[in-house]
Amino acid sequence: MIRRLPYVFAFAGVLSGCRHWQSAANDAGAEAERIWSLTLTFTIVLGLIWLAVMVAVAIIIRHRRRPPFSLHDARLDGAGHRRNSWIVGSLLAATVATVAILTVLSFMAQRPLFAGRAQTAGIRLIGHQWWWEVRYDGATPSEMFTTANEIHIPVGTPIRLSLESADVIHSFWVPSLAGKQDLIPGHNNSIELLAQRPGVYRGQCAEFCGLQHAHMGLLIVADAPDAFEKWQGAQRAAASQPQENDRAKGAQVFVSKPCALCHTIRGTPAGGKFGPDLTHVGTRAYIGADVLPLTPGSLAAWIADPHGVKPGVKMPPVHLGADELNAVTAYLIGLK
Amino acid sequence: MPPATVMPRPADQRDTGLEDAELRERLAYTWGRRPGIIGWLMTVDHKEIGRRYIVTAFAFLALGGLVAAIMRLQLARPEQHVVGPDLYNQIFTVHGSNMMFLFAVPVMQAFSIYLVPLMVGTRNIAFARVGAFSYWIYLAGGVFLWVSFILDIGPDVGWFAYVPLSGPQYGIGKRPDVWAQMITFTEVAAMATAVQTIVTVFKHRAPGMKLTEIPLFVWAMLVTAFMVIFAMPAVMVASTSLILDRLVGTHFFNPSEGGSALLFQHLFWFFGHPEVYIIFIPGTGMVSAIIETFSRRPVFGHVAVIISLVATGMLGFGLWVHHMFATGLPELGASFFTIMSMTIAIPSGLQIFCWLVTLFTGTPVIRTPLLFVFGFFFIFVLGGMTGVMVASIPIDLQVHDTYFVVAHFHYVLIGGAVFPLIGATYYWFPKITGRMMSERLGTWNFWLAFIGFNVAFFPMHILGILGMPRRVYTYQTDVGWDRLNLLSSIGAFILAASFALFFLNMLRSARVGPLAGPNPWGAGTLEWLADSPPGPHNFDHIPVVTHATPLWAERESLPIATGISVNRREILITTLAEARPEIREASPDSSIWPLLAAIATTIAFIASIFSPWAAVWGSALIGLTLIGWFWPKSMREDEE
Amino acid sequence: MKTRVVTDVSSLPRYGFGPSASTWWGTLGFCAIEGTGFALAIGMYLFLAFNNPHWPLGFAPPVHWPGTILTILLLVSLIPNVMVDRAAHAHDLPKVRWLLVLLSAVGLIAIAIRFVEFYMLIPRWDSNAYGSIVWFLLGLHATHIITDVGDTIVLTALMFTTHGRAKRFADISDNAFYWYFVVGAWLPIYYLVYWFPIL
Amino acid sequence: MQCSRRPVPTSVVIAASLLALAACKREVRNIRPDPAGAETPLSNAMVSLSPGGGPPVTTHTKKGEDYLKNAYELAQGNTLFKQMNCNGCHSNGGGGMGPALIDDEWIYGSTIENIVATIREGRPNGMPSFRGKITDDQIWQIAAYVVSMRGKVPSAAAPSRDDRMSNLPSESRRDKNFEKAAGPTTGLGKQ
Repeated sequence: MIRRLPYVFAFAGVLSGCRHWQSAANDAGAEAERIWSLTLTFTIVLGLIWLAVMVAVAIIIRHRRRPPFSLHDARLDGAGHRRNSWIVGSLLAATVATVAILTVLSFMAQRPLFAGRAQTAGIRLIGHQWWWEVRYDGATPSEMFTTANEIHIPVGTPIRLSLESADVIHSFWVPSLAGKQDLIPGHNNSIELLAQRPGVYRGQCAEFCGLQHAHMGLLIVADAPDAFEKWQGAQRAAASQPQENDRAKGAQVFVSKPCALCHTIRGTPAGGKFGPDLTHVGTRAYIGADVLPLTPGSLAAWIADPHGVKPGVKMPPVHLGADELNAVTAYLIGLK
Repeated sequence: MPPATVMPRPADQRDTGLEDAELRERLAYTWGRRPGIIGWLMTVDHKEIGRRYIVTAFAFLALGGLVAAIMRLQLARPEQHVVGPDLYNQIFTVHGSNMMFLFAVPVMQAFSIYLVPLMVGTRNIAFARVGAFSYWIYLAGGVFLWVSFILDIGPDVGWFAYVPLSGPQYGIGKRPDVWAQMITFTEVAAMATAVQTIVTVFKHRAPGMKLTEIPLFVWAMLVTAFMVIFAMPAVMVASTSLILDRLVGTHFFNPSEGGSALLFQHLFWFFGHPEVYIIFIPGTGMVSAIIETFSRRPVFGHVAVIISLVATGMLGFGLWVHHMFATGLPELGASFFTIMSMTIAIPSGLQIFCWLVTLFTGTPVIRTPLLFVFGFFFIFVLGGMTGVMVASIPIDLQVHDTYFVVAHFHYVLIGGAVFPLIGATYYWFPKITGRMMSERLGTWNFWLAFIGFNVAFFPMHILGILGMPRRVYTYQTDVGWDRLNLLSSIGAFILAASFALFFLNMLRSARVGPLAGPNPWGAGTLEWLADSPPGPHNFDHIPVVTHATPLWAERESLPIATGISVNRREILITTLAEARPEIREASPDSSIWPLLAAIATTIAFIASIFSPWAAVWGSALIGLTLIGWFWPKSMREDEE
Repeated sequence: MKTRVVTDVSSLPRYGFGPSASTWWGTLGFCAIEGTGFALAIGMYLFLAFNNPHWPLGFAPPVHWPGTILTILLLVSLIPNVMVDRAAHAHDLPKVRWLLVLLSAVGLIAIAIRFVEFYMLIPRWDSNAYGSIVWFLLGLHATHIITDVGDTIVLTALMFTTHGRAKRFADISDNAFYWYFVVGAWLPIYYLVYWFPIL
Repeated sequence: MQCSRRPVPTSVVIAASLLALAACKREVRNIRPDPAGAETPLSNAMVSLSPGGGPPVTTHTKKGEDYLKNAYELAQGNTLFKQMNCNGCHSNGGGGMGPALIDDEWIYGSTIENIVATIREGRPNGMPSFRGKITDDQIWQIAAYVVSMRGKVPSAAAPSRDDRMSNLPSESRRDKNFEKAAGPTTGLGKQ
């Protein structure tokens, strides 16, 4: 099948490296698959043209003559003018034809892209300086919830994300699912994702947005429809009250320290709006916009000194004692 | 000082009836300049200013290459700490801005300043003092950017400085202002040079040189000059309104007060895309000149190449939105720009076919310049192919702002402009310095550059497909980019070695290279009629032109025009179409005023990023120096 | 290389008017640059006008009479401009002198009216996008009036000195040519700033 | 390219001087603050308690000067001023529930050190204490921004206009006597 051919093609040998969950070639989304096959068609057609030009140059090099020079051996007679005109004319016609064909192919592939723009968006994605805020809409306010840096979508059904920016221009791009769209302040864009296979797909901000543009990753987790419903249900619930005493102490530290001024944990007095929503942070695979995997050790390191990993991040280093740090870490890890 | 043997001169000595030796001596005195540092600062000779431009542009190329090497060091392995994010952002912005504004466009215009007057058969460029002013402003702009970078106020918002990141709220401190004002400097210099080139080609051609007999390199520089005139005001308006937004609180790009962030992108890319053609088209002109000489026959389809140059120039203005496909534009607009972006490949294709047929039907002789032209074919055509790919919206949505695009534009800019530029330096070095460059070092230079370039930049295509975005100061280990980035960094250092070899070859050959006569390559265009290096007056007699390659057409004896003054600086003004002589116009003498005006302009520009009132007293200061410049210094200048 | 004389140019004049003089082409080049700048500024105005639901943003359209007076003055000033051009071609020094004085005076009045325009503008440059682009257009044109009037004044002074002969007449003709551009560039801006919001 | 013997040493001299410039960094960005940074001690008495007490005594610190000249810290202070709801009571500096910050009436001292003490400890009649609620560096940033609201910082470092609607000119366009022009706005400051 034409789609399997690419893996044998020139890229295969070089596409090593451990995991390609952020690659346009790993086309798991409907849009990404369309674009990938178009890319391959263009590559083959244009590659052949390039090869033809290289063959022509090779013939010229082989067919050359030794020096010496002199003014007298320059030929002005323009012999073979008609034949040359024919050659150039036909090559030009071939170029025009190729360009026309490729343009038509490009138009056919772009039709679905502009088709669904008018539909309402199921998810609101807001770009901040260096993390992603994700708001799931729902019929009633109780069904709406906010999370960050990880978006779960059901496999098989198209989901439209509305793209807004809270500060500078960012660009939402998950190559395995679809092309990129910019998040521009004062301009509402949207994008449609349709995952064909369950899996975890990584994306990254693709428009330069300042100091930590390099660490502004996000994950799209495509779940089976029932798994998605279960996840959504869990996310809608408020944070569970901590039972163990060290987690309770952690909850108390979280509220009394500067954490509460920027972060929200639904069900607790912490209601800050400027940092990511941590109500179910325990369910996320990564923290710091896909900088560190969620393990107690990396979470504690992140809280103690976020600038060590992501210098310039807006989260200040909070001065906590050792026991307070362990308590808060235990509390946050437990927020499933 | 006047030559000892000169007899007392009558008021208006003509060149008829003077033997060659005395004629040459008097012309050299009339067109020469005072020796010493003051004379060096006052010169308006297009050759001295052209040489200064070239040396300064190559210096900025070296600096830009240095910071590029630091970028590749930082990206060689994941999560490195060679430079922090803040310094890396400054480095990639300065690398981009330096290469686009301080190296690529100026070095092409430098070759134009040096060569166009020689190739159209005149004694100096039009508005020679404006040329001196343009060089000083260019130098001031370059030093301003690099000193700011060293003072840690280098721009850190990318060479395109999108709002709102470069805007008043998120562009912290004076860094984006440094970028915006550096643009003002370099654009003033580029537009002044463009007007000079156009007037020189339109009005100062040697008698008889019809429009179709103008050499292809000069046509390329003419089309480039027109593109500069119509493209650069767009970035001037964009950078001026950005400075106004940041300094006096206007709201051009403030979405909450009626402005729009996309307005800046439209303004910038309306200049941005013609800018890359301003860099590429001179490259094609250089390729035409080299192919013509080394395949021992005029380029096939001279007029066809001219038409395709003009077509590329005009189409270049119609496709800027392909830089903005990901900003969510309406379908009709985006589709129009896909068509335009695809069609611009056709004129470039035509040029390449004409060159191939020229080489095929000629008898090509491989020398270093032609080696670089073959490198140009290999690399530029590949870049052109990826260009057609990014012209299609769906593909562009995947590869926009990724390393695929980084690979594309390095292939078309280094392949399309820098390889021909190095070839052209080997080709015209004997004319500029009188000495040949070493062919052995040249061959080494080529192969190191060719291999280094491809090893450095081809893997970036694959990195782009693997999802690596542009302008990231580091990347994680679990996305599989580390092997290709390491390979790319190794290639970058081989490329750096080739450039070091290139500079070494130039510096060494300038002193010890074998002497080259007026026409070492047996070429056909007029610049090879003058000596190497040409005297201050270029030609003893102004030639009369009958063919596109006059030296090949008029082998026995060259037709010349006489009756031009010897003790006054006179330029022959000819009509636009058939170049019939009309007027013997005066050419400006050496003057210190361009330097003074440039100093005043520099003070005004730099001060006006700190206070808006600086623009007011600054322009008063500039006005004073311009009056001093304009006021006639002697009765002779009134040309009664 | 042997040479053969084909033409003799010693009988050609030393300076010329209009397209046969380099300075005319230089002025045309700078008019093209500034013309593109004006066109882009007008493009910005239209982009912002259609980017906002209602235009002008939160302000009443500006009162038009200062602009109208300036337009009339500039159009009237074209007459002495044509006369000075013809006088320059005819090398008629006394006529050129008083016409240049008249043109300098008209220029200074135009600058004064421009400041009245700025004074009468209700929106400031930093009130919103509408105020910004109106001030930007008027400011851009103001710099062109000021530079050309400055050039005319310097030329007037020059013509009253011993340098006022021969080639300087060609410079007057080029300056007149540039004044056509300054007046021509004002008309679309006048329509946009004063009449576009109303129509 | 006539590169005679002489220019080689001058280009070396130029390069050396350019590198020497590297020493004086201007817009230093402290993007790697000290994680263990505890509170910097401040020794400035507030109001001297004797009758008819004079103005609050203050001691100038190097940290205060650095913050007032650093564009990055002022920009962070600008963002925090809105995020920590300072504009809830002080609005954009004109005052509301809280006293005006752009006039020249300061009960507890108008230097950056006094403002840091005020933010840390809080003041009677409603000024909450932020000690422990935001980190100490953030307190210094907000205090530096408050000083810039009266135009008392170099205009090159002061924040320029925000991408929001605002009635006052940006801090970078307020010169030294802006506070005189602002004058006694609400009189509330007099309590």
